[in-house]
Amino acid sequence: MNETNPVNKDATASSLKMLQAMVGIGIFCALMIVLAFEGTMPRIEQNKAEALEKAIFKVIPGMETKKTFKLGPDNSFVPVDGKSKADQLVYAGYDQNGKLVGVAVEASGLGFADVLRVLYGYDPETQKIIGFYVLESKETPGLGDKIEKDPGFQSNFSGLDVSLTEDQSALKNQPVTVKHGAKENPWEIDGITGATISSRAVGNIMGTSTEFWVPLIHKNKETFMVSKTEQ
Amino acid sequence: MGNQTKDNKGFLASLKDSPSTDDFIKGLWRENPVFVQVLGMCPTLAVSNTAINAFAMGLATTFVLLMSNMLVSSLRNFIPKQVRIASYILIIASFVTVTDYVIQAISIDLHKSLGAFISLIVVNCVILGRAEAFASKNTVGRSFMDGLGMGLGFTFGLFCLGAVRELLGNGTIFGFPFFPSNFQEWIVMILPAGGFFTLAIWLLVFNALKEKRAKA
Amino acid sequence: MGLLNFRKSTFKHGVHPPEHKSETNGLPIRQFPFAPLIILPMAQHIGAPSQIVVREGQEVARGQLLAKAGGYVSVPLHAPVSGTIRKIANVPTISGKMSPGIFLETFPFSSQEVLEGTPVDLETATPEQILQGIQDAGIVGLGGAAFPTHVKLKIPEGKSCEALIINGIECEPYLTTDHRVMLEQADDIFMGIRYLLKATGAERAIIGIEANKQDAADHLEARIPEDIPVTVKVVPVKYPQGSEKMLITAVLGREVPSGGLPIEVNVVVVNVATTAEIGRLLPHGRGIQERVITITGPAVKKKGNYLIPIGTPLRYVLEQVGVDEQISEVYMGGPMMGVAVSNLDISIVKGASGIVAFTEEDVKRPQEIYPCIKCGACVDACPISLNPSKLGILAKFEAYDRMAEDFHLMDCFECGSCSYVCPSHIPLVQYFRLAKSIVRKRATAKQTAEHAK
Amino acid sequence: MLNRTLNISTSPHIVKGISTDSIMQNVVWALLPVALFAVYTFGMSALLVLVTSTAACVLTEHFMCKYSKKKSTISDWSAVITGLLLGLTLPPNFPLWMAFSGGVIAIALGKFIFGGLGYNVFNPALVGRAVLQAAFPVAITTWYPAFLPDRFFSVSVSTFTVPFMEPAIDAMTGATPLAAFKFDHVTTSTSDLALGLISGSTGETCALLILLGGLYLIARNMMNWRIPVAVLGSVYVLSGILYLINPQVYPSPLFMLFSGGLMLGAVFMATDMVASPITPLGVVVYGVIIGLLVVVIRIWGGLPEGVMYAILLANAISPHIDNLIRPRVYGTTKSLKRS
Amino acid sequence: MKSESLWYIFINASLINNFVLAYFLGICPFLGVSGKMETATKMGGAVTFVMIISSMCAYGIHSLLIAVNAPFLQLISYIVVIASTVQLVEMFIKKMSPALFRALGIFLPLITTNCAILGLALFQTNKGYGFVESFVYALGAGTGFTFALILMAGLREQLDFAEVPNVVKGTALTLLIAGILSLSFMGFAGLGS
Ligand SMILES: Cc1cc2nc3c(=O)[nH]c(=O)nc-3n(C[C@H](O)[C@H](O)[C@H](O)COP(=O)(O)O)c2cc1C
Ligand SMILES: Cc1cc2nc3c(=O)[nH]c(=O)nc-3n(C[C@H](O)[C@H](O)[C@H](O)COP(=O)(O)O)c2cc1C
Ligand SMILES: Cc1cc2nc3c(=O)[nH]c(=O)nc-3n(C[C@H](O)[C@H](O)[C@H](O)COP(=O)(O)O)c2cc1C
Ligand SMILES: Cc1cc2nc3c(=O)[nH]c(=O)nc-3n(C[C@H](O)[C@H](O)[C@H](O)CO)c2cc1C
Ligand code: SF4
Ligand code: SF4
Ligand code: SF4
Ligand code: SF4
Ligand code: FES
Repeated sequence: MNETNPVNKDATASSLKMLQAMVGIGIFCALMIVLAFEGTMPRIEQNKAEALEKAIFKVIPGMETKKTFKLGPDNSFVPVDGKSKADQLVYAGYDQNGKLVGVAVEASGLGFADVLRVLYGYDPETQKIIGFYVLESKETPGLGDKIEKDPGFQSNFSGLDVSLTEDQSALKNQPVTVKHGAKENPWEIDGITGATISSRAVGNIMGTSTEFWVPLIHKNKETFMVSKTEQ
Repeated sequence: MGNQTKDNKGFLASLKDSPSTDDFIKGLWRENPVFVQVLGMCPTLAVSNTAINAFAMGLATTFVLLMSNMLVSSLRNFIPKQVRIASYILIIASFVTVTDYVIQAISIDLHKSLGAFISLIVVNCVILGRAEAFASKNTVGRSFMDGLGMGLGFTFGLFCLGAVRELLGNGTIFGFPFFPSNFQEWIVMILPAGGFFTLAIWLLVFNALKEKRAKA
Repeated sequence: MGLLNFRKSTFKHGVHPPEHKSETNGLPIRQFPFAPLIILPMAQHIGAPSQIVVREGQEVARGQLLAKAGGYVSVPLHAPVSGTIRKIANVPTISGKMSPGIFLETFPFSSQEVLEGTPVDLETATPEQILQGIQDAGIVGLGGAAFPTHVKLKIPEGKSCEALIINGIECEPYLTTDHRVMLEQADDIFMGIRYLLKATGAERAIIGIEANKQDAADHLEARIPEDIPVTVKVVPVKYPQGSEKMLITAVLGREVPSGGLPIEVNVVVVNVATTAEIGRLLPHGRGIQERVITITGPAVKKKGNYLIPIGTPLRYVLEQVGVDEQISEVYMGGPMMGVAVSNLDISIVKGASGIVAFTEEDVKRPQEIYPCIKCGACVDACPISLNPSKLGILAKFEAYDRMAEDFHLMDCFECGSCSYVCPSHIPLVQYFRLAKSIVRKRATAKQTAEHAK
Repeated sequence: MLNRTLNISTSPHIVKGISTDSIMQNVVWALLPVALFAVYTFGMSALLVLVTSTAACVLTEHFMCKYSKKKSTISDWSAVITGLLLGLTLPPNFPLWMAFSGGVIAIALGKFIFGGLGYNVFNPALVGRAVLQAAFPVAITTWYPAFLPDRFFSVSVSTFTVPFMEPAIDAMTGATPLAAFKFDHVTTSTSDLALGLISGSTGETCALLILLGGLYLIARNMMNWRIPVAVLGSVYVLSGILYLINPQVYPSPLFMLFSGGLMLGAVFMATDMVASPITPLGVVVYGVIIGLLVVVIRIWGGLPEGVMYAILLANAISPHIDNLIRPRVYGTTKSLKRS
Repeated sequence: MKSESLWYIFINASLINNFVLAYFLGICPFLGVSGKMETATKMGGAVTFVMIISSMCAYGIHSLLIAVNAPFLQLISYIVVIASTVQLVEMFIKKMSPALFRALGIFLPLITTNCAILGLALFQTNKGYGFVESFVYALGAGTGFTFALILMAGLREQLDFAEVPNVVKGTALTLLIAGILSLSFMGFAGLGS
């Protein structure tokens, strides 16, 4: 930015001095960063874990402990310790007796403004969605963000029907959002007036995601049940 | 670039230099980075949708500004001219990284709502600008006062925006309801357009005041 | 209207002001009385003023040379009446400037016979001799510009003239001068064309006439002599078709290049009245003494087409025809291009094709000027396809150089169509005249500065 | 008698009869039938919205001029048009304080900051509506049913909302044809649309009256016919192509033409000459851009309606259209490019 | 679950979440060089160009940092690598095409520490985009930036000749127009969903 500055006395500084300065500053900065990183990391990890825990707890009411699974290549689930980002993960939640209360699944899709990321809990026992939480959304505050805040809308997800067909390969009815006040069937989501687009987007995300995951989880119900809990 | 004169003054002054209140005061008002210099606009607008975000962002920036100003000024005789910008960026980036981690350690939620804008403090022209225009030529004490003044001035500017936007756009201030419960929020204010409008209107107010004073 | 004219050739854009021609177009040309005092400014044409060759107190006969040409781009002036030179002094002109001039007192009971000069023989004369004859006759463009005709007719080295266009358009509202000339002076016109063809070497002549003068077109068409290649072309009515650029486009479909003259597309344009004058004067070697002028407008009582001696004071003219008490504006020329007269002491000049007088009532010009609302009416009107709206805004902010560089200011030929249509009543062409003069001034200033280096 | 001092004008000495204020007045006349029908359809509430927005615009214009020590420009009638058009694009049950705010914003933000009449680069009425839509998205998409039996004697419960307070949600709401199509895939019959037997913004419902007003202005040479033709034509053609491809998914072109704010927008708002290009070809390009954006936003966008956004975006593009599309100047070989 | 097509990434970065009008990134150049069409176009081109280069660098660095498990170096290495790459590219262009250099030249150094560039790198990392996605994202962001800049320049050039009241003239006017443009761009919301 300042090429135009007149060269002044220290312009004659030797390359050695420049190198010294850069290396010196570099080392100092590196030290500082590493220190800060090491110092804060445990706390940050804990914060993140808590946040995830909190979210999973929101979608699987009654959960005490959880265990992370990843979808293997042969459509079966294997327990993991939950580090790798690339894997498709689900979280099984258990009550204090170690009984499976639900499986939390992450899903995403396009909302009104940008990508919506949500987490929902599925109970293989009752074949219902038992909880819903918005992880990330840029929907309009006061309008589209009612999908996270509106209790009426949230209540759609305590017992949304996702039961399977006889042969257990597909959903009987995909969840779908309908106009506010027009909900008639247990698999329908009652929309929000003034935020039709966001609530429809949630419906779409839920529909697509459950269509994929619910038959899989249901099939592997046993895997989740027999698993010993984490921690 | 006017630097030359400043440089000389700074050099002379630095002999008998002591931190002065003016170094501090000027950033708050006369040379306010937001309203007068109109610098660092991106973070100003992006995180000013609520007062708390604005405040947090302001403090984070102030911290980085303060630290980098001090470090730069204490190393000012050690850094050769040719590599000064590179070193400043390095220094600023390090402090920003540190700040980023500290905020994450304090609250993940706050970090989430400030988003990538914490990292973007690196390119905030105010910081590099102060390092270049002030800290590199003045004592640690004066640079501290300058950094503090500019930082708080920046925070004040952000807060002015954030408070208006939150108040009108959400009916709250620092998250606490301010209006009766059936107040109709002006949602546009928390949308990006509202950021542009609010800053423009603050600038209008300043312009009008200036014009009035010029006439009087 | 637009649909009907679809196939007829004309130029792009233009406007249709109310014509008001019926009030005078049926009235034959009548001789106007001689004023007791004739005032003749020397600067009544474009170019150098004529140089006076008579003395105060001298008696002159009608048609006698009073002043000789002041250079190549200049013409002589002949006595419009027999009389005595009263005074040689400065006289006012329409531009407001003073010009050297002659006060000529008319002999009250003279027969006003015209002196004969040396005829220019059509058969034997060379083109140069014809041009000289035209200059000697004091002929300038009677279409309004008053540019010395012999200069225009001189074909530059390396160029050739293919077509001669005789301008019988008369697109200005109210004026019927050319209309009457075509109806009453057909023989003179054809004689003039003979001279012009010979002088320019043109292969053919085309008489362009607007459709509202169909009678004149028919009249001329029926009388075209066998021996000359003349055609009559009737074009739709539209202002400013009479301007030479537009007329050339309307008649031949050619466009005169920006900044160029008609000869670049091998054409020369001469007004019908000028042509008739050439045809009438040259065979007798006479000089021009009078011209046909339409005197009309709502404030005029005895409207008509009159043959008026050059130099007749305007005040005398108006007194003779009688005007309304409430007269408030008088134009020399038509209401679209004519110049408003501030002082009735000026006199009729060769370039005056009409006198139009309005009362306050008739003017009713709106006072309020609104900002440009970008309605585009001016864009649709401008025959040069400029953007008067943009030019007007730039002029308002005095960005004159930008007007010339980016928006073709210098191509504007000041027809006024844009001002005429503008609903916001922005004085567009007035702005442009000013802007053009400033741009020209700056250019010359720059040139002299460069020369000085 | 010839001693009167003569008035000196510069040529041309005559002008065509049309003047800017008379154009503006005539637009108001052309809008009146639309407004009257709106009052007939929606009753008292609609009347109040129209009066409020118009009053807000006129008052704002007056006081803004006063503040900047200029002569008041309300006599040019343009503020009346802005207010009337703003009112016509709002729902009939819109709270009056919001309509008033919209009028103030339209004039202050949409017109005054640019220098007043003739200088605004966006359509002021739509700037007002855009801010309202972003500020109060719920209120502006709460629709009132048409032809309520007691509409002339009672008003919607939200009309008289206390300023700055949230409106009560009306028990009776109607859905607009566009929303019905977008979300529930229900199409409304074209004749109902054309005659205005539907719910929607105050002034958008009767397409025929809007067209009539437009034809009147075109006949009086006060409106550029190319703009509505280009907008409506391009919408018709584009949606027609889509409809031919798949009539199950895409709405019919006639439905597209007659629904939502398209007719009002194309005839009265895209035609605001101040914020549109000036050359004949430029204006057609502008119209086609609007048409294209309307189709894209309605069919692939998140919102059911996009006329307002399409016009505002096209307004922003029009300086470029004027820059790029310039007629060839007489006697030059190519159209002049910017230096 | 992958839900973003390349097309959506492009539309999202350019129109729906335009960097300037929705994310407030690159406001300084937006305010600074939008006064004249000519500079605006060049600046837009230069920003797009730098965005694409930076985005590709950032992708590489990110992969590397993951591999060596040093996430804390992300910010520093982004800014240093982007700045030096742009410098290298600048020298390269200077050698290869002086004409292009003259067109972009003065803008490149200004852009290097511009927040839109760094923001792009950070966002693409946060969103976990792959190489091709990053490229399209950068292209979209650059196109959107250029589009906004050009629109603004056209409007401002026109308003140079308008009777803008004195108090409004300058930055305030530009910001108000930006606000209206931002509102107009909201029409693109939900496009492609
Ligand atoms: C500024 C603004 C923000 C909006 N934000 C959202 C949003 O976040 N979510 C949404 O579904 N619709 C949003 N909308 C769209 C409208 O509210 C849309 O008309 C509404 O979704 C239609 O729903 P309705 O038929 O229930 O009125 C927004 C509109 C505007 C103008
Ligand atoms: C706007 C405009 C309108 C004109 N209209 C006429 C006209 O109607 N008749 C005419 O003879 N000359 C008209 N002229 C002048 C012609 O361009 C041209 O100078 C004239 O026809 C040449 O003939 P002259 O030199 O014999 O007068 C007009 C010029 C301009 C600029
Ligand atoms: C000229 C005009 C332009 C409009 N532009 C828009 C627009 O851009 N977006 C919008 O949501 N509504 C707009 N409206 C209102 C719509 O017509 C209304 O929203 C439409 O009937 C669809 O309603 P919905 O958004 O509830 O589905 C406009 C109305 C008019 C008269
Ligand atoms: C055909 C026509 C359409 C108009 N449309 C609008 C409009 O949509 N919005 C508006 O605010 N003014 C409109 N006006 C009025 C006027 O042009 C407007 O107030 C200016 O934009 C203010 O500078 C219109 C005027 C005419 C003649
Ligand atoms: S403007 Fe006048 S002089 Fe020129 S052509 Fe028309 S009537 Fe004749
Ligand atoms: S006066 Fe000039 S700009 Fe106006 S219409 Fe005539 S040629 Fe065009
Ligand atoms: S006619 Fe007048 S108001 Fe219309 S565009 Fe031209 S200058 Fe502007
Ligand atoms: S870095 Fe450059 S563009 Fe950004 S604020 Fe500073 S001067 Fe403006
Ligand atoms: S460009 Fe973003 S802070 Fe300057």
